[in-house]
Amino acid sequence: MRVLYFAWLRQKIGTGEETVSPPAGVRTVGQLAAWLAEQGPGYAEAFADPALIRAAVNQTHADPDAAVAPGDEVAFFPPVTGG
Amino acid sequence: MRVLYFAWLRQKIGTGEETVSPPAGVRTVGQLAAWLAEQGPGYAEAFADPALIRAAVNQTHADPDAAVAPGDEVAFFPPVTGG
Amino acid sequence: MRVRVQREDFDPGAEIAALTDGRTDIGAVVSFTGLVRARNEAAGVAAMTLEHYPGMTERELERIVAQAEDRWPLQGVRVIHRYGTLYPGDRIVLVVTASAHRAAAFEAADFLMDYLKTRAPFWKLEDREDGQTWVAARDSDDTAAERWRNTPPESA
Amino acid sequence: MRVRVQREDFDPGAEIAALTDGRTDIGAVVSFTGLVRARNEAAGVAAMTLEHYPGMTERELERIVAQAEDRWPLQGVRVIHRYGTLYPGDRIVLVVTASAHRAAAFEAADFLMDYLKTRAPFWKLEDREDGQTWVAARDSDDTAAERWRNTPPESA
Repeated sequence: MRVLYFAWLRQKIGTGEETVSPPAGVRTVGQLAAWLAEQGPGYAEAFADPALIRAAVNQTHADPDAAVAPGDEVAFFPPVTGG
Repeated sequence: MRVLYFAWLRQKIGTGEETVSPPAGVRTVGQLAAWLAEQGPGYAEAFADPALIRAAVNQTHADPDAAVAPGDEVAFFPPVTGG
Repeated sequence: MRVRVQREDFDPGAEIAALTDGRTDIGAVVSFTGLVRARNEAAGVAAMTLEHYPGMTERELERIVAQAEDRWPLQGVRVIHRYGTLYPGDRIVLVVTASAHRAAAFEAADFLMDYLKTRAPFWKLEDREDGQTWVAARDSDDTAAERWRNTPPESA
Repeated sequence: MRVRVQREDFDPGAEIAALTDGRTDIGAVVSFTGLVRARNEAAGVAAMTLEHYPGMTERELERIVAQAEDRWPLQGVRVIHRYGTLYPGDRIVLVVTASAHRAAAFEAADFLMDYLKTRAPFWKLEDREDGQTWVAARDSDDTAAERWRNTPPESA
């Protein structure tokens, strides 16, 4: 599973992109975020406040209960501030 | 008193501008329109339906009961259609 | 000059640039360009002649701009309206508004167009398939202008 | 291409002209240009870096444009959003909408900006007097986008 991070999530985690293999029990965006939060202090800090985090699955906005599967591209980022 | 006509009022009356000297009893825009309507068949036709006519006194939109006086510039025209 | 009434064409991009070039306090610029359409209602339009009331036109446009400036915090405004004979595809009118924030720029441009349509002394004579026709004022224009009567401006 | 995501500057006048030149069915064109302001909240802004999500950005902008085209009868749309480092006075974003009538052009441009602000994956990092700061999303942007949720489009 390919995971992307943007803005301050990228800065806190220290990379913008990585390939991960979460355990089989990780089936939603929210479960993936919770599992990632355990992967190190930068991850813990990045995912500390779920209210500040948005996600996309395969380049489409996704809720925490959206499904994730091997082969998906999942992105985590703060609320967008373009325009 | 200078009177201006625009659009189809100008066409029906046959002139865009004239100087008139209405009797002393003509003190409002509405009274002026009624008096002008009596000045010939083109005038009668132009002023036949007061609901279709708008006016300005000294280049400011004016209601039928707005005052007019010698020396004023009074204009009659259909509802505007710019933009 | 923030208000111009002219026969000549205008350049929307140049007017937008004139309001913003060298400025660092403007966050939002909205432009509205009105053009002559080849069809109006059921009939084809070959040309259109815009008559106006020289003197009053400029004064009325200035009044409308001043009202917009009272209602919204604007950092720049341009209103240009053409008169004379125009053909399908020709530009008729331009409104440009600049503000720190986008809501003010959008609302002020919308307001200016609504008021211009119902207050500025212009009259359109269309050369159509069915003859020359003075364009009738649209009730929807009055209704659009009415929207602003009792609405306080949104916060900047 | 109706949607572009690029580092380079753009020319609002050229984009407006590209939508209207040679057309006689367009009556109204609205453009919105967003610019970098030198002050944001209390702090001075020396520069700003726009990060985005390549791939998703284009898809999301196309989705937003498709929604606008479903809601309003549009005869042309352009959305351009820059990324990379920008300075006060620089253009960031352009939306242009063309329609037969002005209400559709205004509403669609307003809608596109509201949705773009809340859906397009861009993030602003400001170089300010008080350090580098990721711009926080504004509740007012979500509120603005909410306006469109349950509002049917006005008649064309």
